[in-house]
Amino acid sequence: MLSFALKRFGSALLVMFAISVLVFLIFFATPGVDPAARIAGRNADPATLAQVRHSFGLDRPMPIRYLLMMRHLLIDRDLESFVNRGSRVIPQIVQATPVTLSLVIGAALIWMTAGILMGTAAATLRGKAADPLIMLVGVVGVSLPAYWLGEVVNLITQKQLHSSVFSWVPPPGYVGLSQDPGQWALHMLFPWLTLALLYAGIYARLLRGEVITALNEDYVRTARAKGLSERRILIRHALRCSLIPIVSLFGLDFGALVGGAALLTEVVFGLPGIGKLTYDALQNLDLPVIMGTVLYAAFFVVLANALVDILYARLDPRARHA
Amino acid sequence: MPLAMSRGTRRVAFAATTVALALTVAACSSSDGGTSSDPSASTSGSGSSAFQPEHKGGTLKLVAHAAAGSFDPQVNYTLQYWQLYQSMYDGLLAFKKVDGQQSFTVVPDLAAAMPKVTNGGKTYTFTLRKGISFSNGKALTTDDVVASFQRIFKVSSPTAGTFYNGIVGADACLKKPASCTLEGGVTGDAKANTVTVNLTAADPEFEYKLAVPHASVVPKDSPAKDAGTKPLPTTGPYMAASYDPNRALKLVRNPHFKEWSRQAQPEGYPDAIDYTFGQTVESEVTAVQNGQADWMYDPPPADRLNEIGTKYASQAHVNPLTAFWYATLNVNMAPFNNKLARQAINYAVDRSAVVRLYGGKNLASPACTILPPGFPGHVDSCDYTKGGGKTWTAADLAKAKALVKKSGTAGQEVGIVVQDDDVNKSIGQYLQSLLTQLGYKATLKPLSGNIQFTYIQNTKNKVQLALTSWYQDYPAASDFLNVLLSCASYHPGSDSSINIAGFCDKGIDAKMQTALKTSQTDQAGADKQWGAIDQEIMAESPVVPLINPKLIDFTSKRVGNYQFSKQFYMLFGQLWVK
Amino acid sequence: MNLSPSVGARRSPGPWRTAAADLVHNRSALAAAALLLIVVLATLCAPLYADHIAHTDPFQSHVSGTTVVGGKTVPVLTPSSTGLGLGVTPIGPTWDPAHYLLGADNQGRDVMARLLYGGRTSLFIGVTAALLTCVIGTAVGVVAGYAGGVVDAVISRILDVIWAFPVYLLAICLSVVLLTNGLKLGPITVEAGSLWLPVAIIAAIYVPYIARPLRGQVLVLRNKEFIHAAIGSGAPTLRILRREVLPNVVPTAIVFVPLMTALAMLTESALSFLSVGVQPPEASWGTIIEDGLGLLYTRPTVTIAPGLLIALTTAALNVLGDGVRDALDPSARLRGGV
Amino acid sequence: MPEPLLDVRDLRVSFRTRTGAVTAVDGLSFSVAPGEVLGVVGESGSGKSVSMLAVLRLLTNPNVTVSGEVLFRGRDLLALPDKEMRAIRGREIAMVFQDPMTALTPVYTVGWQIAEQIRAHEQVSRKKAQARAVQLLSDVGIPDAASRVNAYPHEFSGGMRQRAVIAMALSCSPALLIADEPTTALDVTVQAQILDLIRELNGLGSAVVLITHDMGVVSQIADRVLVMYGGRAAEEGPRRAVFHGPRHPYTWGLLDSVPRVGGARLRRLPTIAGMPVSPGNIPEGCAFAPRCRLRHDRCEERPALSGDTHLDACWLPPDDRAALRLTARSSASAATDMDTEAAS
Repeated sequence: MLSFALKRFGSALLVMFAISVLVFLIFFATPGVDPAARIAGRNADPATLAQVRHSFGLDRPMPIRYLLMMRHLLIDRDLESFVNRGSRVIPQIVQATPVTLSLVIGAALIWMTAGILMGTAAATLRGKAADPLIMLVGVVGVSLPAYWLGEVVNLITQKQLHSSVFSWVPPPGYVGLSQDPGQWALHMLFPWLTLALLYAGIYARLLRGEVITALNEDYVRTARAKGLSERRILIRHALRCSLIPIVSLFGLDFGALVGGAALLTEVVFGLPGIGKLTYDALQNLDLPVIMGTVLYAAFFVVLANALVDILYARLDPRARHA
Repeated sequence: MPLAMSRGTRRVAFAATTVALALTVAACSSSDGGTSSDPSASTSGSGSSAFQPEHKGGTLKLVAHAAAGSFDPQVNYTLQYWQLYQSMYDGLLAFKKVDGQQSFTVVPDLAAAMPKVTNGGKTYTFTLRKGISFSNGKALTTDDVVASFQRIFKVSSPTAGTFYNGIVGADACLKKPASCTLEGGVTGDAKANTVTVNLTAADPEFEYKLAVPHASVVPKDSPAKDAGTKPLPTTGPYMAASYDPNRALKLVRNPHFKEWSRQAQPEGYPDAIDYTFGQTVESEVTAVQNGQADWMYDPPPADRLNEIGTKYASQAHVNPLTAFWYATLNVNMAPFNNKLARQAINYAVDRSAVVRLYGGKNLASPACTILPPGFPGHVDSCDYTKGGGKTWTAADLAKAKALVKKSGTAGQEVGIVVQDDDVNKSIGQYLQSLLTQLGYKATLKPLSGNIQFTYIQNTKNKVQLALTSWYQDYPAASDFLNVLLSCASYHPGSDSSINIAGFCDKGIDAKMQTALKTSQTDQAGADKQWGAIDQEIMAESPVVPLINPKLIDFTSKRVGNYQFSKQFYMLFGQLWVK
Repeated sequence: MNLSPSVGARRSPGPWRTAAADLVHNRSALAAAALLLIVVLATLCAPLYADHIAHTDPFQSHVSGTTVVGGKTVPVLTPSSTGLGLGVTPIGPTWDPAHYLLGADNQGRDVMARLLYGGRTSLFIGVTAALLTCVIGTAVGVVAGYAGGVVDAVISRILDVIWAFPVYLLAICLSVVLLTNGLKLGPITVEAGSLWLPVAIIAAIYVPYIARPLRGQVLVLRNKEFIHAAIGSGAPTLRILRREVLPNVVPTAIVFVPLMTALAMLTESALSFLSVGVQPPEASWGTIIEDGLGLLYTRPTVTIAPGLLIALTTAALNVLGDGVRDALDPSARLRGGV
Repeated sequence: MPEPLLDVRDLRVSFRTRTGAVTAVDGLSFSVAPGEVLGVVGESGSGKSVSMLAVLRLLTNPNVTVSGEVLFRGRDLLALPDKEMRAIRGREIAMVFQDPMTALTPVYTVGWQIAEQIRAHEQVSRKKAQARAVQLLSDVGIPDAASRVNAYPHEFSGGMRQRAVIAMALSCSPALLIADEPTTALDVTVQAQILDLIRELNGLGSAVVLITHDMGVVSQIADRVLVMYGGRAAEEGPRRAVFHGPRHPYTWGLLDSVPRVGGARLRRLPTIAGMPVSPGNIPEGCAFAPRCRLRHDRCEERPALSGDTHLDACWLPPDDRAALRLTARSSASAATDMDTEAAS
């Protein structure tokens, strides 16, 4: 068990190392991104340019530069942005995290609830008119471009119907939970719904398939032969087993979203979360921030993978001895 | 100075926006930008009107899509913060903080009077005002002034090597910033309360260089490196309470400020200024419309302009800028190493189309010369308009096609490099479409605003046609013609080669040198020479002037006393929110 | 005990035929296929529409152009004439196919014609990227699963790296760099503006989505008796792969194609929206949305129409994909995530 | 004959499929007396499992139609409201399925699942139900039941799992146990143990319906035997009568394919020629006719199940069946190996 955990940890480290090298190489290989000229200011004279280059260690060989950057990021934890000089990367990430967490946790609650309800309902109503109808909603949710949906939602709530139905909708942006919980929820409402709509469809469709499979399993027949109620069979037996693959998928999705995959939603709704931070950094080619956020994202994906394994064992006793 | 700011920069953060820096005393006081159609509802307060205490108080709320980086006044080189520094930091001299043309005038600020200039223009002696304190309570001394000059070099200020390299000892400081003393360059006399600056050669523009934020005076114990997000103590009416580039900047009153010169550093009206970052530009507009914010930094997006211009007309202030947007034609690469091909482009471009793409004729006007209208040296002339004339009226596509044919360059590939924000990209798409019409195989390459400007300068990237813009540093023709199109500003292989077209004509270069010399003695004569040089360069057609832009300030309903400094734009401290 | 007697009832007519029969009986899948066909045909007719109905070149700017609405000549882009006279508004939907049916974009181009041309690009990228992903993913998955050992370890780590990168971050990272330079991989050179660039980027980022499940399948197959038997009989590896392994994994790979196409189309549009996808003057539904966003408040049609088309097409692809999956390999599952 | 516990009359089960309706059980009638063991035999697809599922109304597929009467203690189960039906399932009639590997929900402990059944029918505390589960597990011969009760199904071997399933079936002391091929998936040694267990249970007073395709199993345990073919009863009678004087050619085939206990094992077993009939195309007449070596014109007509205590559905003359059986056997051994009986 310990050796397994160590191996797992080792491979996670390797993955993160590879990602950091990849990001570093990608961005230093691009012409026009030499940060020296941008840091020094436009039309700076050569002496100043050289001075900046030296003070940022940009005149050192690439491996040294990589090591320096990683040291500042991980050991000294004082890596600074190339664009917003003096703005440290780690506090930026720390600040952006609650925004992303607010978005993702709220949306996840909505989409898991909706997904489970829709999926289970469709599975049990199989053969009736409601099933294809629910699944159509699911397919539409999966097929909508996230950013487009966000923009249209903004258009409707901020302009078309802002003077009538949606006059209570605040302008896009973020208000801290500790600052004003009511405003927080109000600001997050449409981002939550938008993100949740996209994922609810995926989960509803997946769960429907799983529940239908489960309902045809022998153990469901056993449960029925035991004289259990249909409700209990559905929830305690069929759904309980169907949730295992769903939960593992959820872990991966959640990890990726916390890591910044909700980028489009954050950008469209002006939420200063990890995704937006990364996106802005990419727009600015602000390598230190890109490095920080990408590693942070990769960390969450790797972490989510590990947590999913543990959770899997919790949920499925068969996996415990694997 | 290129201003990397354009209308419609939605979703694109321009953290490295540079500043339009104007340096002049009286050279430009005659005209106000040529375009008289200023529909702005601003009331012009020429000169320094008296402080009106009934409007004092309140919190001014500003919004911007993104912050502008380091808050160190000696490092930051962006319009966004220079605009704020007006009412925060002071140098020995300052631009007059007033509305209109007067704002180009330099007046004494921390210095009690304009300097005594001796030694053939090489020695400047300043006497400090008494009783000025930093916001941390410490009194300002000559030591602070001397340390601040040294600090310009210690923090590798962007202009250290271009503005302040004429100070004695600057060479050593540029080479070894850490041990910079400016020995013999800047010396203070605490007893006499004077500071003396020695230059290696006379510099008629030196006074203006002392009036920009890089020459701000900060406490002598300020860190010898970029202060970044930890704002330094101020001398002006406001100081920074907190700064987080991802969230907000909060300015509050400097408790130690007492107005010493109304024209150099007037008392501010609002008690606090909250500057928040990170909203989308669309929601900035909404916020200002709803009164949740008082002013937005970013240009409003195209689809909100009409609304702003009609429903909110009284809250919009439009001011012309002495700047131009232009396309560069690489004279060292096919097809634009052919003069006829270059001229064809100048004939073909429909400036009125570009004006429309920029937001309509009230936001920009067609350009046909390098020097903007109303600028020293500008002469109405246009070689490339249909049917001839002094100003541009219509494109001549037939002539352009004939020229392309004559040049034999039809069918060649042309890459167009533009910034990837809405306005630049749409102008780029127009140019691409136009070049295709002319018979070229045109491709468009939109790049992030942050790298496009360095990318197009470097000859290694083989850019044939680039879209860019230039905003005045100071209203002297040399700032456009000499900086943008002289042999000296062409550095092959460097990211810093502002002569993007790679245009280098020995004859014209010599004429520019003559004009520069003339300007030391005869400004009017020099301007005439510059006008001729402009026309001569346009005949060679290395660049395609497109438009002269205007700036919109969109303020909330409650804001009063809008004043626009030609130097640093809207004056925050003078706005009324009560 | 099989509760569905129909399975035992017919002699098995071969998996492919059964699958085809299942699919033909799946009404929603058929409807989706029909819808896709209509979309494809419509986009193929783009030049016909542009040349013979709208009489316009959708790749040519008409900033100063005029058109006819209700018999009157009007400018395509109208500068505001009220108040301060700020801003320019393109013509809105005229519902006249000959004159800007759905209005114009900010360059004065016919939105309807651009939608048809853009659909070609979007479909092209979606389909080629999906095919490329599935082919590469299958190859990688089969090689890793079958070879095992060091090869598997190396491939799996590389897949892990791509997998651990949130999709859009990786795509944007690659795009930012490749759009500046183009791509040079040995003999292959892709110009910066080429459509193959988004295709390559999308294909690359989704390879693990295909390779991982297929590798798992091959790992299971590898321990099956018939593979052992084939190895034991001294059959060459390539033949075993072709004759024994591939036929077992190809159905799964095929199941992924329509679903992957939907995913690729959504990704393409998202990248174009972030202006790191298809580059002008090429149009895709994503770039039309991006162009339209600047007009969202005045001319929302420019944004809404392509978005609806994307939603419609990807929904049809998803339904069709579900049908194919039910018919071929009900257990196949593609990692979702938008 | 005592009042039957279960009386099934004219049971019909049909499936709607894409190619039309398929009849899986076609007019089946049989009865089970209290305390009796009824062995139901037949090849896969003969409708034996489906009919038992129909009895318990466990066919939930919406495409299934069930008709006829299933009288349990005089009440028609097919007409019972769901709630009352649930009270019968597990409490009055318990069922054990073929594959113990999949019959238990994998995510709950064995004890939990047994307790769940107890608590579904009786008002007992969780603790008491758990204690009962331990007792039941040890009753069915699971060693160290007190700790095994907390084990998950996958931690049990196949035989243990089947014991656990049986323990669960016994938890409410049902009057009738339907065991659907309870030993098929198990090792031979384990099979015997499970059969012993069923026999013990029968000793305690429960009636048992044992579904199997293995005549050997039936011969060991059944009181009466029902032979099914093509969804119909082919022969029914007391065990001794069926084994010693089988009347239906299909029963002959089944009996001949059983290795005699103690006999030589290596000899190739005789098989029944032809494919088992599939429910989709059962002939109008005698279902077995296509495979019957003794078929004649009369077989075009459907034979009724007739007789006194030993019934059969065959048009052959009732008297000289034994002789006919010998004829059929000799021709069968001449036949080359056809497909052996498909595994169920």
